[in-house]
Amino acid sequence: MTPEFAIGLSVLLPVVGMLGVLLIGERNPDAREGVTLVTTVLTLGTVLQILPGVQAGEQPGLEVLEVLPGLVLAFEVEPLGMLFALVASGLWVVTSLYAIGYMRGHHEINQTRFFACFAAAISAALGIAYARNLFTLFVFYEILTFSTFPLVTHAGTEKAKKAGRTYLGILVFTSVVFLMFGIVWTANVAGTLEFAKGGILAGKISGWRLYVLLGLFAFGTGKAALMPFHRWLPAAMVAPTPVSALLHAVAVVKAGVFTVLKVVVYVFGIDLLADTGASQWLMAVAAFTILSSSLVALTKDNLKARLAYSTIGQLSYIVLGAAMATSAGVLGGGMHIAMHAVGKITLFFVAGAIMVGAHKSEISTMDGLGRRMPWTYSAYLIGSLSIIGLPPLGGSWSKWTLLMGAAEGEHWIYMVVLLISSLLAIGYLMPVFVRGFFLPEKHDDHHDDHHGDHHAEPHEPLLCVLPPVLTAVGCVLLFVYAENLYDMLAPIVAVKGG
Amino acid sequence: MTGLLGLWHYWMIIALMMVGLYIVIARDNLVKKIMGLNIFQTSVILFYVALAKVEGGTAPIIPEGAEHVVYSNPLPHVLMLTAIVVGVATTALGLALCVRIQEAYGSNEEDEIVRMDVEGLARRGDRAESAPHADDVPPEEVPA
Amino acid sequence: MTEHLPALQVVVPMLAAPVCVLLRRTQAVKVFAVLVAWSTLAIAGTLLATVLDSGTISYKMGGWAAPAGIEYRVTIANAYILVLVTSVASVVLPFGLGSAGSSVPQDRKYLLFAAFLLCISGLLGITITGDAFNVFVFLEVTSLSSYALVSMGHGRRALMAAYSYLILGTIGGTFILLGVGLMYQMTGTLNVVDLSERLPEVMASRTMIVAFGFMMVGLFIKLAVFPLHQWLPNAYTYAPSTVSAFLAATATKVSYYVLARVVFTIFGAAYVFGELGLDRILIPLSLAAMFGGSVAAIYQTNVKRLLAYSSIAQIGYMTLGLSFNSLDGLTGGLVHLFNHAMMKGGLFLVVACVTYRLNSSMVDDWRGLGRRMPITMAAFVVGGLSLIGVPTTVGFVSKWYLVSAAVQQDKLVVAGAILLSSLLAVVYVWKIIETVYFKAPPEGGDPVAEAPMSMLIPTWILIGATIYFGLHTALTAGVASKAAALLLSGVP
Amino acid sequence: MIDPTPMRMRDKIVLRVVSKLLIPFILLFGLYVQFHGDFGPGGGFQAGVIFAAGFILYGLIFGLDEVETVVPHRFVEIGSALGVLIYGGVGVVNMMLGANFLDYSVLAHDPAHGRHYGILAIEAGVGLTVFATMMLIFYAFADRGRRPGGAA
Repeated sequence: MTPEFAIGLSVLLPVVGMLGVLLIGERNPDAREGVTLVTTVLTLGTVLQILPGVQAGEQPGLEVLEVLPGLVLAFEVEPLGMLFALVASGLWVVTSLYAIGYMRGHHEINQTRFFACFAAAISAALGIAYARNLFTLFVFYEILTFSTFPLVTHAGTEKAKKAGRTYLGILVFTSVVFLMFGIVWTANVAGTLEFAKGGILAGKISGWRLYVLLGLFAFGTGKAALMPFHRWLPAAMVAPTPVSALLHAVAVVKAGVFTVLKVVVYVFGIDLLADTGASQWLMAVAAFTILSSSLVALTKDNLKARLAYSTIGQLSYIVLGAAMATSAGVLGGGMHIAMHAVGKITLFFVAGAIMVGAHKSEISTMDGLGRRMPWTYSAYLIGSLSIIGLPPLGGSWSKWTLLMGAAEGEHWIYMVVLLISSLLAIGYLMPVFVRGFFLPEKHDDHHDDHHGDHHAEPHEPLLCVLPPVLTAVGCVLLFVYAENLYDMLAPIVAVKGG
Repeated sequence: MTGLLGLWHYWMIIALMMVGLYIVIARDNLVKKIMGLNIFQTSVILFYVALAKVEGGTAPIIPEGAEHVVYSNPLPHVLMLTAIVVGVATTALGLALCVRIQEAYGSNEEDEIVRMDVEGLARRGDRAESAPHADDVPPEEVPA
Repeated sequence: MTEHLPALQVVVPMLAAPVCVLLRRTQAVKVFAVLVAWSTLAIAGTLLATVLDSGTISYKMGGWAAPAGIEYRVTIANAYILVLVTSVASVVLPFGLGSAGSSVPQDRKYLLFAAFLLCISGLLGITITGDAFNVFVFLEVTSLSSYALVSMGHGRRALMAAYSYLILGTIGGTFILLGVGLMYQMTGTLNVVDLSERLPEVMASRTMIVAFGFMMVGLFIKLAVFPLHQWLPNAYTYAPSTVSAFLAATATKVSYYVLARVVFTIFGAAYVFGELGLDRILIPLSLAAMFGGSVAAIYQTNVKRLLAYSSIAQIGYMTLGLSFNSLDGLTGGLVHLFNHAMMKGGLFLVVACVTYRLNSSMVDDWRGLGRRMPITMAAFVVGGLSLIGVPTTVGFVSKWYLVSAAVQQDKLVVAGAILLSSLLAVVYVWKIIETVYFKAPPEGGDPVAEAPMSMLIPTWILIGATIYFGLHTALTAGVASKAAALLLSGVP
Repeated sequence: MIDPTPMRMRDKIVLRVVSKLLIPFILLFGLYVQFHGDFGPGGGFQAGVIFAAGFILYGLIFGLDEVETVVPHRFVEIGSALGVLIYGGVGVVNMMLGANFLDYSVLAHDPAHGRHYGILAIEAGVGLTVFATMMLIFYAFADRGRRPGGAA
């Protein structure tokens, strides 16, 4: 099929799947899950159809409709978007496998709504990935926000509702007040919203306005969880683990940093930022976010909360890379999208597996669990090492490239920041593993699972173990094939200035 | 001097208008408010009539064989005829509402009515418009 | 016959009203009224089409040429409003007028329909006429019939609401009458075209400022511009829900058009904004309305009242767009006029559906409705989202124009304020959505069925429109920008 | 020695005689204003009011039932609608004849005559409506409490 067709199809397929899920509903869960899995595989397949063309350097596009003069809903796949689309759709397959095991093992309610909204979210994420202009990106960005809201408030408890308010409050506030303001402003200053190599704002805006505009975009993409607009991410952890895994480690948060990267590369243009130094302060904010969030992560006993804060820090790596406004920095950021995604989703899978298998969510109660759940814990080890950035795992490459970027821009201090944060990562990720294997098992197992039936014997249901193992393998593969990734991304900064 | 006193009829009109407006604002009795409204409208009608008047003009009917008769501008009068109709309709509707308010509340004093509504609010949270209650709806209003 | 369409546009509904009185039997009247509404829509559509390709139409009532006679004048601007009014009417009428929360006994429903048709013809008359005094007459026709319609709501509060609406409305109307009189005194004409030609000669005199002042205050009352909005919340809250839907969607919109016409074509932007500096008053007022209205809406416990306050805020957006005195600004105002009619009309119809089943519009009585009336509540969610201004809904389109207009004039603070105030909409919409979807239905409440098809279809037509016109803006934004250009050019 | 029971208006001889004397003239004057409307001051609106005044006076003196036997409630309701229809009907007829709405000149060969007929018909309609509406308002208030619904 032609890439143009594939683009449209891959955005539509999840919607079709969603409708299928809704039609089948609770009547026949097996058929419903069947539909979900088929959809995920088909979507990944269509996305892969686009890949060769993009690797060959062409940028297939698709124009949907013109909403207002100058506001066009249109898609165009460039390397960065291709990468994001691959990550989202690829991990969706794994996650839905996992979700089925998790939701059933956990006896969750409203599973139909869950899978339906999930599909909608993926469709939105793909839309963001393909966006040809800021307007399209913004449209799907908002769709993503609203389609994930029911997932966050899934439990329907008071806690979930409160979290939902925080989630929606911060994301909508930032996107409407800052991001949309920035977009309208850009439209009126640059006269266009189309992404273009080397940016569209060069020479159009200067002085304090440039700083303000950059701020509007940086803080406007609340999904990038840049402090002080990061609160929604820990709050969103009340959602079922598959949601946290795919959406709040991959789709949603990556949509945020992806937006930041796109804006920096295709709207401002790294030359403009490098020359004016308008993004210096953004680097500082990102660095601060990295360090403080890592420190907070150290204090969290709830595994998911700890992972959430680690995510915040890792996201700021990418923002930092973008803010460096150096080609290596941008590439490093781009690669980190993939590397961190695969690594972090592994960790979330593990967290969920522990919750299903042993009904434990607090790290302090997980002593000695590793010997009973060896596969799960091995996956955890690999994932965390990748996040920390040790070879032979994918994470090492992106972190290396980011360091190169810092060096290229002579931002020595930020090199230090990156290294310190790696140490902190060791600090907050390793204890789980260490406790799991080297501490004696506590038997006064106090655990806060709100599901009456907990099996005395921790077990590893297949559907909950296979996915983390797969993604762990993914981490290794990414180390081996990082070259291809780099080559694919290289063009986005190849033609500097445009 | 003449500049001001020459326009004495405007002063009259403005005075009338303010009287009407004052009654509408200051009176609690709903019927009196309507009266004030009438005075208020009348002042505007007078204004139109006044601006139609031509010095020494007659009624705008040209007798047989009379040339260049000076007559007042008929148009404003025509307009005011319409305005009067509007006034009549408004008054009728307003008084009709007064009657029904009297039946529903047993009072025509705004302050008392407001007090009753506030009590009603306190009693069952402002549901008057949706859930009819015995004391809410005059007997003949309960849908057949 | 086509050359008579401008007259028919107003005459058909006006003559239909007495026919309703003669028909008398509720069912017959209902069918008849619906047919009339649809025919007016057809007429309006044809007019818009004609105007779009062959320019302004002028129709001389009774064959008398202006200024002596009354001229009906159809431009792109008011054809657009005509289509809006008639389309809302033709959606609301089939809905079953006064079926929800009306106190009118079945055997007198025909009077309700008669009043409704008069209201329509009045609105159309205001829009289409080219004669300043005629505007006043039709304004009063509209107002009188809407007082009557409001008073037909359930419960005695409806009566007080109608009464205070009547008092304020009449004062406003009389002010307008006075303003018209002063203009006539200075120019000796009532025809809009002649006025716009002759006024510049007498602009210097202080009388014109007085005339303008009276016109503005009168129109602000009719348009419920903050702080002259006092009549609106009660009127919308206690009127029958369908009536609220219609009034909210049309009445204030027509007044907005009159305002735009007075400002841009009769007095002219140069005078109004240049010499009198209307924007210096209107921008603060609009911002106050946007924030005051939304904040007030957040604290309401009655959905209808909540929507009423949100209407005040939305009117703030429109007046803000007007006071920018720029193409994008006025386009934003005009397009929001249409969009707001769609969403607010739809939302009030949702309330009507609920009150029909549940007999209450209180927020806490709506607990758990999401499961019991899924289709209706889905409509509410969509309507709420477009009220917030989420992309792909109409709300986004109007917000886009307004913010762009603010940015173009470098009023960055105002632009930020627009976006901030639209966040308040999130708060009050979400308050209801949470109640509806996340709260358990009240115990012992008898089961509530989904609203009947006859109600769901009109509701979803309006709600669907908020999505459709959020994506295909040729009809709304396209025509609105043409209309705005025409108004700004000052050509009547 | 005064009769303690309050007297009704109809029992007051003066009122009865005077009103009986006056009402015919009032109605006559109403008709005059109606039909003299196109030669001198006057017209349907004033005529209708005057005409209605006559009946309202009658109603005030002799009671609502009396006047309702002369002018039934249903009749005024229809009349108020019919008048408007006559008015608009003339306009529509003009349209049929190819002129603009309410352009009477086409009603006869000689435009002047056309206008003459036209204005007569129009004024008739106006007179009927105004008369009927005035009576309607009078009934609406006087009837209050007797017939459900009532005003508004």
